[in-house]
Amino acid sequence: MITESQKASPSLISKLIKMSAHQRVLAFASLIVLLIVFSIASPNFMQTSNMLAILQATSVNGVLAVAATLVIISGGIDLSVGTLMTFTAVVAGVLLTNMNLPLPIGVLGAILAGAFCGFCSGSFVAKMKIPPFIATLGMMLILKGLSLVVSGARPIYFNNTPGFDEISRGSLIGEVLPFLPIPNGVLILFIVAGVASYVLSKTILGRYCFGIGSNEEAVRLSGVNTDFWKIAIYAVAGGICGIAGILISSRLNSAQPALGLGYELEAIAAVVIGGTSLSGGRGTIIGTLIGALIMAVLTNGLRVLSVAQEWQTVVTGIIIILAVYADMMRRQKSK
Amino acid sequence: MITESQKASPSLISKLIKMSAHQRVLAFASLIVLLIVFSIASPNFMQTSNMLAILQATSVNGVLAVAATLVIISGGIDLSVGTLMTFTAVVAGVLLTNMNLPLPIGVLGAILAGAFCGFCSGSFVAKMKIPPFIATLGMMLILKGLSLVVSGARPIYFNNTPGFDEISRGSLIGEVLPFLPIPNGVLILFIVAGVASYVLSKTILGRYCFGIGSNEEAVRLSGVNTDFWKIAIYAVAGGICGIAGILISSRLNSAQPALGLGYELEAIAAVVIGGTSLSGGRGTIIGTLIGALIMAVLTNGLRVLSVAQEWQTVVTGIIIILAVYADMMRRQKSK
Amino acid sequence: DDQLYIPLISKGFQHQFWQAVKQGADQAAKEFNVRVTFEGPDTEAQVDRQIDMLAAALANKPDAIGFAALDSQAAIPLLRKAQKAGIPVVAFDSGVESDIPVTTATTDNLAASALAADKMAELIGNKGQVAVVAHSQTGTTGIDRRDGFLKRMKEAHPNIEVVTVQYGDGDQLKSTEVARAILTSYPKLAGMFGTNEGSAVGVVNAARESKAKDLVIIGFDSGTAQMNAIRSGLMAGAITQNPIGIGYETVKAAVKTIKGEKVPKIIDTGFYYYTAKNIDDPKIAAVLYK
Amino acid sequence: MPLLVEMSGIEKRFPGVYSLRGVNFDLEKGEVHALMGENGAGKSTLMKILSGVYQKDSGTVKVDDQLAVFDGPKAAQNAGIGIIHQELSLMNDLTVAQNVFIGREPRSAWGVIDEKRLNAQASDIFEKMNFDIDPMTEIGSLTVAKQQMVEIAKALSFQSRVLIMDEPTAALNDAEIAELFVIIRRLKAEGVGIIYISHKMDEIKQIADRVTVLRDGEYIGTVEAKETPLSEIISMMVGREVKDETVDIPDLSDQPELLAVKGLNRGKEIKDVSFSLKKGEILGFAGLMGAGRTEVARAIFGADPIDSGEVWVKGKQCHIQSPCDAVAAGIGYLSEDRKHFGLALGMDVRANIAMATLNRFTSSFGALNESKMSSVANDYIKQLGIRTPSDTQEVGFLSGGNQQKVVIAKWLLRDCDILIFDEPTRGIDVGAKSEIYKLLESLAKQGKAIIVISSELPEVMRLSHRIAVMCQGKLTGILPGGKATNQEQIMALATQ
Ligand SMILES: Nc1ncnc2c1ncn2[C@@H]1O[C@H](COP(=O)(O)OP(=O)(O)OP(=O)(O)O)[C@@H](O)[C@H]1O
Ligand SMILES: Nc1ncnc2c1ncn2[C@@H]1O[C@H](COP(=O)(O)OP(=O)(O)OP(=O)(O)O)[C@@H](O)[C@H]1O
Ligand SMILES: [Mg+2]
Ligand SMILES: [Mg+2]
Repeated sequence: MITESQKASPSLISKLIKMSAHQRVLAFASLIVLLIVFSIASPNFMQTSNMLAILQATSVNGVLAVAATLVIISGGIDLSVGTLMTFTAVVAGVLLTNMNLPLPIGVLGAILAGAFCGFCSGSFVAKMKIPPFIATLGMMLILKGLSLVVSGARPIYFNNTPGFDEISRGSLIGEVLPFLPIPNGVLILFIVAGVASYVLSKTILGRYCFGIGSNEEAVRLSGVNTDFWKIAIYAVAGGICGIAGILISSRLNSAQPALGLGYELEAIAAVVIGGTSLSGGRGTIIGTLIGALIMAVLTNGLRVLSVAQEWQTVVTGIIIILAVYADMMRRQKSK
Repeated sequence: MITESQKASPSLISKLIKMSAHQRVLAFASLIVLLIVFSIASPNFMQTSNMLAILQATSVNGVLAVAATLVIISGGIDLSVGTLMTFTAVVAGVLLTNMNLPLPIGVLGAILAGAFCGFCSGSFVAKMKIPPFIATLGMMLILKGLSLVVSGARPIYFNNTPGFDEISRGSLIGEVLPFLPIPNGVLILFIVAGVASYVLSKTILGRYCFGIGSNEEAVRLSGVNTDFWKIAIYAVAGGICGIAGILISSRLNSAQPALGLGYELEAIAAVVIGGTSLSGGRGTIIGTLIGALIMAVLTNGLRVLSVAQEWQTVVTGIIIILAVYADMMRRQKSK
Repeated sequence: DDQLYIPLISKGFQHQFWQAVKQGADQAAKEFNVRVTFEGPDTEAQVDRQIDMLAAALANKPDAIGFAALDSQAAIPLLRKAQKAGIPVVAFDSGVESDIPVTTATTDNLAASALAADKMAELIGNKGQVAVVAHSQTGTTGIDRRDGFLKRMKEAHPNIEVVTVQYGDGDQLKSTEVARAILTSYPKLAGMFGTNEGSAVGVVNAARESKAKDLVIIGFDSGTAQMNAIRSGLMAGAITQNPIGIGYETVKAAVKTIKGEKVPKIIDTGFYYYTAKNIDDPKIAAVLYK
Repeated sequence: MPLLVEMSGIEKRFPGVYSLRGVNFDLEKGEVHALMGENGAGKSTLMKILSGVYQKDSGTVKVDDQLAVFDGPKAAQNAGIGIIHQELSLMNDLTVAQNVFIGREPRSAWGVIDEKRLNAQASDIFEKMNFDIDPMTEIGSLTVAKQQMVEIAKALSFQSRVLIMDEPTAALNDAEIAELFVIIRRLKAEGVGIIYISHKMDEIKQIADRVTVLRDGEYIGTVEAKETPLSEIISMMVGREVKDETVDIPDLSDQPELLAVKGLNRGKEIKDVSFSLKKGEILGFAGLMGAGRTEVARAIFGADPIDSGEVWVKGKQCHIQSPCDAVAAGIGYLSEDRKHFGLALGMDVRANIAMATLNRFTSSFGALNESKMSSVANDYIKQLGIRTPSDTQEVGFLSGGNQQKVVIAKWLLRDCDILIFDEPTRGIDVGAKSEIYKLLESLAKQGKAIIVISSELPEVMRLSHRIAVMCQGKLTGILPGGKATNQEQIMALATQ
C-alpha cells in the first residue's frame, strides 16, 4: 500500500502536468489560481484539516462526475446519477440493516443495483431509441420514488454494521502515514477515477465510448454492436453511482432516501468544467476530477471566507464562467 | 375578441391534427391517451375547474419551455430559465412595490431585465465561446444569488398594485364568454407560444435559429453574423422568461426569491417530450406546448387519483418514458 | 364510500419532520375512520407547486382540507374557493394571513429557538462565539428559527457573538460541508445551532469529522441520528416540536369542524428541550420521531 | 468465371422518391466493375443495399450463388463485402489508426487494447498504400483528402473479397489517384472484385473492365469498358450527348482589378501569397493535396484569422474579420466540404439555397416571404437540374452530387462580385459538370471575378484564364490558361 501510493503520487503529478501541457486539462491552472487566491484571502484555508475537508467534499460528487463523464463522452447524458446514488444507498441499507447481511454483500448489492438501473437506462436509450435526456430523467424520477418506497420514506441507519462509516471516514493511508490522514472516501474516489481513466483510454469499452460519442453511425457501420456498448456504458456508470451510494451512506452512516436531487447538475457541471464536451467524443477523467475539485474548492473557500450565502452563489456562478473562459483562451492560444 | 378566439379555436385544432399527421407532433396522441385514461379513472378529473387548474399549472412551465425551445433549437441549452424567471419577478417587485411605479413599467422592466440577462448568457456563449451549459449554469447561479440579494431574501408582495394578480388569475375570455373562464395566464401562454411559433417558422430569426442549430459553421460561412443571432436568440428567450416571471408573481401575488431552481429541468423536459432534439436544428413550439401539457396532466391526474406521492414520481417517470417511446414508434412506422 | 376525505397539503414530503406529521395524521385517520392523503413539494421554495397541489386536492371535492402554507398570501384565492364550496380549511405548521382557516395547529418557532439560544448561552458560559447552520433562507420556519435564535442572543446574551449564519438546505451532506467550513474559519467557536434535523445532524457529522471536541451543539427536531448524538453526548440537546401532534390535531380539528363542533382558533402543540437526561421521559419520547 | 455478387430486380423506395426500380448488377472475381449514372441515379443506394446499410424493398442478392440477406453492416462484412462510403464516415475525435481498426482492435484479456500493435498494423497498411501519415494523428485535424485516404485504408484493412468504392477519388488529387489505382490493380490480381463509382470519366477508361449505367433508378445496360467509347457511356447516363467546348480566353487588359491579395500570411499554411483578379476573369488554383489553396480561400473570406496581409476589393482595402464582412464586401466562398461547411443537412433545399440571402426575402418585421423563396429555389432546381422531389425536401436526403448543386445554388443566388469556388464540381456528374462550366463562364462574362480551386487538373485547365499554382503554402507561379500551358508545367510548379 505504501509503495503503491508513494509511487502513484509523483507519477500522478507529472501526468497532470504532461496532460496540461497537451492542452487537455487546462482547468488545472484555474484550480491552482483558486487555491492561491483563497490561501491569500484566508489564513484558515490552507490548513491540512481544511484541505482534507475539501477532498472529502469532492469524493461523492467526484465519483458521480466520473460516472457522468463516461456517459457524456459517449454522447449521452445521465440525469439520474444523483437519485441513483440515493437508491443504491437505500438498497445497501435494506441489505445490511433490514436483512442483516454481511458488509461485502451490502456493498456488492448497491453496486449491482446501480449497474442494473444503468442497464435499464441504457436499454431505453439504445433499444427503445429514447433520447438520453428523457430516458435518464424518467429513471431519475422512478428512482426518486422507489427510494422512498423501499425505505419507507425514512432513513435507514447502519447500526448493525459496525465500521460501515469507516468506509468513507476512516483512513487507511493515515494508519500507515500518520501525517497524511487522507480519508478512505477520497482514496476510493482516486481509485475509481484511476480505473475509469484506464478503462477509457486502454480498453475496448473506452474506445467505443469515444467512438460512439464522436460518430455513432460510423461506429455502427464499422460493424460494431453499438447498442450493446451503449448499454454497457450506462451500466458501468450506474455501478459507479453505486459506489457513490456506499460512500455517501457511509459518510452519513445512514441511507437518506430524500437526498440526491440536484446532484446531477453538479456532477455534469464538474464534467464540463473539466473540459469534456457535452456533444460527446472528447473528455478526460482527470479533467473531471479537476472540475469537481474546482467546485469543491470554490464552495469551501467562499464558506471559509464567510461570504454571505446569497453572494456565494453569485460569485460561484461568475467564477465558473471565468474558469471555463480562461481555458478557452489558453486553448485558442495554444492552437 | 370573440370572433378572434372563435376563429382561432378550430384552426388551432385542425393545425394540430395536420401537424400531427406530418409526424412532427406525435406527442399529441400521448396527451389524448392520458386525458382519456384519467377521465375514466376519476370522475373528478374532467371537471371544468380541474381542466382550468391544469391549464393554469401549465402556464408558467409552458412559457419557460417556449423560451427553452428557442435556445435548444439553436443548438444551445438554457439552464437559467427558472432562476431568470425568479429574478425578473423580483425586479417587477422592486419596481412596483418598493419603488411604487405604475404597472406597465413593472411588466416592461421584468421583460427587459430578462432580455438583458439572456443577452449576457448569449454573449458568454457567442463571444466568449463558453459552452452554453456552463454559461447558463453560471447565469443560473448568479441570478439565484441576485434574486436573494435584491429582494433581501424575502418575498415581495404586490399589495400596492391592485389588479396585479389579475394578470394571471383574471379571465378576459371569461368576461365575454362566461362558460369559458380561461385564466389570462393561459391566454398569455398561448399568445407567447403563437408569437414564438410564428417567429420560428416565418422570420429571419427563426430561420437562423434552425440553421445555427443544424450547422452553425455552414451558416457562418454563408456570411451570416451568427454571433449576433445567437445573442439575439438568448435575449429573446430571456425576455420570454421575463413574461414567465410576471405570470408566476401575479399568480402568487408576490415575488418569491427562492423559487425557480429545478424548473429548468422541467422546462427542458417539456421541450424534449414535445419532440425537439437536444442536439439542435429541429423542433416545434406546438410540440413543446403539448410536452408541457403532458407533464401538467400527468401530475394533476395522479394527484386527483390520490396516488401516494412516492408512487406519483415513479409513475411519472415511467409514463414520460413510455410517452416518448410511443412517439418514437409512430415516427419509425411512418417512415 | 361515505368515509370522510381530508387531504393534507404540507410544506414538504420526504423530510423526516413532515413524515412525522404524516404519521400523526395517519394515526388520527385510523382513529376517526377518515381517509387522509398527504402531499408536499420537494422544497419549501416551490410555492406555486404547492398551489397546484391544493388545486388538485380541491378538484376531488374533499370534506375538509389541511394546509401548511409556504407563503402566507399566495394560496388565499384558492382558500376562498374552498370556503365558497363549503370546505373547511385547517391550517397547520404555519398560518395564512386570512381568517378562512377554522384553526391553526402550530408551534411558536420564534419562541422555540429562543429557548435554544438560552440553553446555548447557559452551556457555553454566557460568552464566546457561536454559529448557526440553518435549513432555509427564505422558508418561514427557517426564518423564524434563525431569527428567534439571533434575536434572543442579541437581547439576552450580549456577550455571545453569533459569527455567521449559513444555510445547508436541510441536506445532511451539504450541512456537513457547511459546518466544516465554519469550523475551519472560526477555530475558537464555542457552539453551533442546527435549525432542523438535517442541519443538526450535519453539524454533528462535521464536529466528528474535524474532531472538534469542546463544541456545544444544539439541534432541532429529532430523528435517530440526532437522538443518538444526544445520547452519546456529542450533541448537548435539541428542541423538538410535536410534529406527530401537529398532524394528529390537524385531522382531529378537521373532523370536528365537519361534524359541526367548535375548535379553538389556535391549537398550540408545544415544544420541548430535550437532553440525554430526559430523552426517555414518556412525555418527551411521545413527541420524538425516529 | 464465377459470379461473386449477383443482384437482380432490386427495388428501393424512399418517401416521395423511387430510388431504384428493378436494377440488375453483377460482379465477377478479379474485375473492376464501374457503376455509372447521373447524380441521384441511385448508385449509392444500390451499394448501401449490398453492404447492408439499407434494406431492399424487393429483388434478390446472391453472393457466391447463395441467396444472401444482410440485415446490417456486420452481416455484409462477414460475407466479405467492404465499402468506402461516398460521405466520409469517420470518428473525428479518434486517431487515424483507431479509426481504421474500430471494431477490430487487437486486444488482450479484459478487452485491453494493444495500442502499439494497433498503430503498427495501421502503419503497415499505410506503407503498402504508399500513404505517408502518422497513425496517431487525430482525424479531425486532417484535410478531406487525407480523411478520404484513411477511409480507403480502412476498407482495405478488412481484406474483403468484394470492395465497393463510392466516389473514392472525388476529393483526391492526381498523385493520390494514381496511388489508388496501383492498389486497385494489385487487389484485382489477388482476385478481389471491385465496384467502382466515379464521375471522373477518364478514370473509367483507365481502370474499369465493365460499366453498368443507371438512370433515374433504372437499369440502362452493361457494356465492356475497353470497347465502348466514353461518349456512348455518357449518352447512356444522360440520355443525350454532352458536348463541351474548350476555353477561349478573353482579353481582360482594360478590365478593372476586382480583387487584390497582398502578402497574405497565416502560420505555416500560407506564406506570403499575393495575386490579383480582374473583372470577368477566372483564376484557377492548382496544387497538390495540402498545398494551402483552401487555407488561402478561407483567409480571404475571413473564415480563419490571418497573421498579416491585405485584401483589396475594387481598389479599396477591406478589413475582413469574418465571413459576414467578406460577403458584405462582395466575396462569396463555396467550401470544399459541403457536409461540414456548406449545408444545414437537417433543413430543406429551399432554406439552404436562401441561407446566404435571407434578408432579401424579408418583408416588414423580419417576416420571410416563403413563396418568393420557393419560386427562386425552384428556378435553381431547374437550372442546375437538382434531383429532388420538391424544394421542401431535407437536403440530407439528397444524393451527394445534388447536395453539391444546392451549395452552388446558394452562392449563385447571393450574386457576389467575387466568387471563390473550392472544388465546385466534387461529386457532380459529367452532364451537370459541363453545365456548371458554362455557367461559370457566363458569370465571368457578366463581369464577376471567379477563383476556382480544383484538384482536377483538366478542370483547372478547361476553365481558367490564368492558373495559379501553390506548393506548401507558397504561390509558386501564375501560368497563362488555355493551350498555352500543359500539365507538366503545372506539376513542376506544384512540386517545387
Ligand atoms: N435516406 C433517403 N431518404 C430519402 N431519399 C433518399 C435517401 N437516400 C437517397 N435518396 C434519394 O434516392 C435517390 C438516389 O440517391 P443516391 O444517393 O443513390 O444517388 P447517387 O446515384 O449515388 O447520386 P450521386 O452521384 O449524386 O452520389 C436520390 O433522388 C436521393 O434523393
Ligand atoms: N482543420 C485543419 N486543422 C489542422 N490542419 C489543417 C486543417 N485544414 C488544413 N490543415 C493543414 O493545412 C495545410 C493546407 O491545407 P489546405 O486544405 O488548405 O490545402 P489545399 O491546397 O486546399 O489542399 P486540398 O484541399 O487538396 O487538401 C495542410 O498541411 C493541412 O494538413
Ligand atoms: Mg452517391
Ligand atoms: Mg482544399
